[in-house]
Amino acid sequence: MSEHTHTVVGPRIYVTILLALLLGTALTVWASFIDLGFWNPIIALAIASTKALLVLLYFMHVKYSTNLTKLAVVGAIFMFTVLVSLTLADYISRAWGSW
Amino acid sequence: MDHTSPILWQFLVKWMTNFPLFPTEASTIAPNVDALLIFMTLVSLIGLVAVFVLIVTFSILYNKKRHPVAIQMEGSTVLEATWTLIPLALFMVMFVWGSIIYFRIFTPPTNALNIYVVGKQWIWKSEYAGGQHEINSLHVPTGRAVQLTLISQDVFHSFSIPAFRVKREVIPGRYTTVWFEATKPGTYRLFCTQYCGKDHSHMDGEVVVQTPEEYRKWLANSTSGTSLAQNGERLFASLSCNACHNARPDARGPNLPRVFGSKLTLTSGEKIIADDAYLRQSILNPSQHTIQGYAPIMPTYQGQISEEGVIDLIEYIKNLDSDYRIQQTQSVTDLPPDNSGKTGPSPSATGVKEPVSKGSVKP
Amino acid sequence: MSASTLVSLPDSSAVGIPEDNYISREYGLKSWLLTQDHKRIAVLYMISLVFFFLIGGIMAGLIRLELLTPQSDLMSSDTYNKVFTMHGVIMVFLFLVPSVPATLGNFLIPMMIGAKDMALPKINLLSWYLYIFGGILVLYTLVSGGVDTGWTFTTPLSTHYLNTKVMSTCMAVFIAGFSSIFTGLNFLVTIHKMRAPGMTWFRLPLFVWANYAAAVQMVLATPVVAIALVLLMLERTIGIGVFDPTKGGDPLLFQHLFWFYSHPAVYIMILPGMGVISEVISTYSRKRVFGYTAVAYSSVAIAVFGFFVWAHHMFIMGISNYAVLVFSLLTMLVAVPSAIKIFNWAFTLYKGSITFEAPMLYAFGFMGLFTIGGMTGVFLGSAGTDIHLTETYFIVAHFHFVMVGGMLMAFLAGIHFWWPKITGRMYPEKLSQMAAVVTFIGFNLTFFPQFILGMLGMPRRYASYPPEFQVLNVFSTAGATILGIGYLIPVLYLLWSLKYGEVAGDNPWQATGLEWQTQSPPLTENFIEPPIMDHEAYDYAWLDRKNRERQKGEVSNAE
Amino acid sequence: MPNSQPVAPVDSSLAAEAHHEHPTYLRHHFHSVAQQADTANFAMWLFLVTEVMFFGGLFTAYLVYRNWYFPAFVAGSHQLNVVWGTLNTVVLILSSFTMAMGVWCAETRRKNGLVLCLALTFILGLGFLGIKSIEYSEKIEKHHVPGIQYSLSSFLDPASDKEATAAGDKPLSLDMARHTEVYFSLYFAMTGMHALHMIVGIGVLAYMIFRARSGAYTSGHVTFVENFGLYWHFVDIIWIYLFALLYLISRH
Repeated sequence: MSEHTHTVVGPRIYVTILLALLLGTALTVWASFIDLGFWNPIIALAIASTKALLVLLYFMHVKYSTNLTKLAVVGAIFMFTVLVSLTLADYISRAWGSW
Repeated sequence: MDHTSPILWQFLVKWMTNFPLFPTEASTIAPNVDALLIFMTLVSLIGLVAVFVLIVTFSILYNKKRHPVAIQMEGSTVLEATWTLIPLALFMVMFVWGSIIYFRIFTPPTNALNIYVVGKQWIWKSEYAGGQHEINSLHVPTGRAVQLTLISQDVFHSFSIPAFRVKREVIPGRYTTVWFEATKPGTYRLFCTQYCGKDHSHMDGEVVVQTPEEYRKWLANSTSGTSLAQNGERLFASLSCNACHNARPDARGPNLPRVFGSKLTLTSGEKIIADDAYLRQSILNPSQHTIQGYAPIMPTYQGQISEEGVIDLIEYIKNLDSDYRIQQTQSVTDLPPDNSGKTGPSPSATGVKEPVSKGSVKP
Repeated sequence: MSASTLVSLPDSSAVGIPEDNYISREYGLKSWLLTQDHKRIAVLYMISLVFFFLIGGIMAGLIRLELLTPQSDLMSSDTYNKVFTMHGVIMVFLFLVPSVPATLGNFLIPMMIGAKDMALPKINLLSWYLYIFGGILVLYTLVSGGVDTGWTFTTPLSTHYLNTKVMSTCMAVFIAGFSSIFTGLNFLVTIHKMRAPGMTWFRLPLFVWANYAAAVQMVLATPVVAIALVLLMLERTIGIGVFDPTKGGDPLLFQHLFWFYSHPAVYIMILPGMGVISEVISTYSRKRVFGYTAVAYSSVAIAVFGFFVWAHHMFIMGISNYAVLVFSLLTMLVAVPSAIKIFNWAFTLYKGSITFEAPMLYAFGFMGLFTIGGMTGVFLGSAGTDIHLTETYFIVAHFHFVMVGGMLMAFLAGIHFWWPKITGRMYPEKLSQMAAVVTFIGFNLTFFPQFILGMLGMPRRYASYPPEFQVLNVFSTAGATILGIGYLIPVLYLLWSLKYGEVAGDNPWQATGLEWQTQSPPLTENFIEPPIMDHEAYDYAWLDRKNRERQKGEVSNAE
Repeated sequence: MPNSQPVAPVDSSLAAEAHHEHPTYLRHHFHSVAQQADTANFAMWLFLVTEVMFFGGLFTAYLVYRNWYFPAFVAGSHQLNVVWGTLNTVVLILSSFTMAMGVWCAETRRKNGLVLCLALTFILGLGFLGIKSIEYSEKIEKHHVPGIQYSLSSFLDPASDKEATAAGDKPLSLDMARHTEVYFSLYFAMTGMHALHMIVGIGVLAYMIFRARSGAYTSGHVTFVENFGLYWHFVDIIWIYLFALLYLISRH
């Protein structure tokens, strides 16, 4: 049981992340008004995920956390994926008709 | 002897000696399902016996009196592998076998005789192509694949015929299908097995299996005078469907004869087979099912037609000319040939190959 | 003193109950209702669980009485629907899900890992209050007219077609769900962060592993049913269309979300029971659990694979055939770890030194019944046979074999096993062995006929049924009577033992777990000095060494 | 009372406790402050895991119905105000930043800084809810709240509707228009659940400001502030996805 050494993340990183997040917001709003067809939702979700990742890693200190915390994060994302993908697997393959 | 026998004797004779332990097999699929069931039961028994024998033998050999000091051991990779792999292999056999049966039960043959069943709290209504309909009862012939197209008007129900080993959830808003071929004439139980509210336990009925001749007789005697297709034709006219679906060159809606069973391309580019489910959806949610080349202008009939009405319309559309129809009619005719069921707008269904307009509605 | 039949060691602490223990430390209602001691919370849970089990049991009795005759003569079908719904809701959400974790788990996990308490004592107490609040809502539902959705809350029946107390029941389940989340969360944190020095993962008792696996599922699965119930309640009150087919919603989505929780929930129920069985079998055969790592990993495997199989509850419900294939395959995979456990337990007996106290008898019962329950689960996981068997009494029999034959047997095994630790007193041994046998016989008579009924096609949740099913139903009802007696006997003699039972001593079974190495009943802080784990789990040689040393020490003290 | 090995005589255990540093906030069942902080941190993360699954159900529903009723979801999404949405995103990101700064202030024992940061977070949170309520009231006015009063006119006749005209919507057929209700059901369920989390968070913030002023979090025991920070950032992350899925994805 290793008790992690507490890393204090300073204002400089926070300000950088804040700016990155604001930039991301601007970017995603701008991108949403351009018709990229198939790519629109993917870009929107990719930018959202990048932003979420920044918040996770820096604001929420995951980057400086124990493996256990990282495991919890990965586990949550994994189970979320299972819920979404296996449910959608049913919905998508329903349209394939019978055997 | 029962007029003198004591109550207990009656109990033993009349009651205890005469109760079923295994359901009758009355469909072609039933022996297949039972074979798997018996296989699984045997495997379970072997497993159970193995566990039982292990527990009993070890309990006798190694009880404290006989074996006062336990011998410690860690485990055995070989044994672990044995009881991982053997069950796994058996389960895989069951999985494959079970899946094959599953797909057999839920994949109707193309020439199946179609019967519609509408479930509502708390009755079953079966509708036959010839316009016969009955409540909490289903008549089917032997030796003929029968497909049930099921839909619920309210909540989930489940249509179960234990003697046939088939069961299918009856869902609101969507057709589900199941098929079987009955083998033994007789009367069998029919249950709603999905809890559906107050009188769930009274939503049962009977399935009457008859020989083809008897069945033909029954059909002839129970006809209501108009077939589903004829009802559908009337509904088609009263809803003014023919304003658009009229086979004219400038028609705003697709031409309906031959549409059933054909492969359509939707506006989205998706290819789809026009089956019952598709027809139902395109009547109730037309904009999602628009065929390529047509504008999504069809209004929805959701809330305007009952499920029975939709069935009538579908049956009408099916009875307009189509390749599929020809196939089916040929095999249907040997069943109810004298029945008025085929007097819809396509009286010439037998073997007529020429397409379009023949059976379409005159404007 | 029954301990003398086990290991004849002089146990000087067995002369009386230690004066300072978690029960005697403080008196008064307030000291219990505001306690943050995990052991007292466990006792609170135990009392409330038994209460709800009793209510659920009465419902079960009513169901069996009604089914004695084919007609619905004892009660109307309306009443019957309410009775089986209340039976299901109470038993699943208020008894089975919290049963072993909240009582034995709460009591023992901190002790087994050598901690003074759960990591989050206040959350622990909160979870009990949430449970009670949920329970009160269920009771309110019960007295104000009941609810007849079935415990599965199938939409659109529950949203649009019933006028009973659906809202309060959903709210109750929602709240009880949070109680379960907090219990699971607390377990995970405790097991990760509170282990004593030297208590590595592979030195943990298998009971802890099993509860850990169950806790993972509680934490990950329960929120999904919570949101499903929120949507259901919104649909019922303001008519949002998420599950309503007339508005374009899909009622099957509710099934997906519901079973995403409710399938793992059966593992939440059974896994801790498996943990109990591991402890019991090891102790009474005086042998380390055969294949410790395999059993530990199989718990984790069940927890993980348990998440991928939920749609096997929907095989005939109109999900895609391809999804059926995938879920059927995964279901077969999840059956394997259970088989591994069964055989490992059986081989733990091999070359052991076996005694047959009541917990061991319950454990044997568990192994037999769970084997049947598990195998019939495979019948239902295989898509082809599922069509015939699902929604019939076969399902009812299957999950009662797992839940009652498995879980409840394990619960009783656990209660008997740790009763001396919890209360410091022994129960009458012969009586307890007899109760175990009665329970086993009654159980089989109750539920085995239901397999046949299911094969015959008798649908579940029927208040009246065709007359040809009566004989088997009579058997079942007769069995239920015996089963009821089998459950009543332990309640009586356990209560009796609270005052009149023999003093148990620290370690009446000579078990190896850390919880046995302190006094019974334990101190509020569990251990006088925080223990250090310097040996493997189930190390009986270590225990013998300790006993010899202590004997020596006593002899020299006496001199 | 002679016990087995792990139990040592009573007095030595007391002695062991005596030479431990023992801050008042260290609860009796932990060995050390670090263990306590670690435990609380992990518990918070697990709580967030449950929150992910809680919202996961909603996201699943959203994805299913978006696949089914794509045109309705596009038209529904056009009814949302991107300006308000963007503003709210910025507000929430700023509040996340002030919260992060608050955690830093607590860690570095800056009492006034902490109070300031928490107060800013509090105000920004309220601002978010204010903007959200403006958006909600627009929906209520246009009868876009699912239920009995639900109105389809914006979708059947986009010309009559400012937002729909601006987005260049074509009229939806009746059956598809009806499915916009599913979109708004999910919109309200998702943003409503999110707003509920915001309200809870703001409540806790008020309590924290009150406590922080007396220096409760700037004397070394920062667990509560850190954990609340995690919660607040998590709520931010949820919003980032909601913004993308509900407002932006069908904008072009």
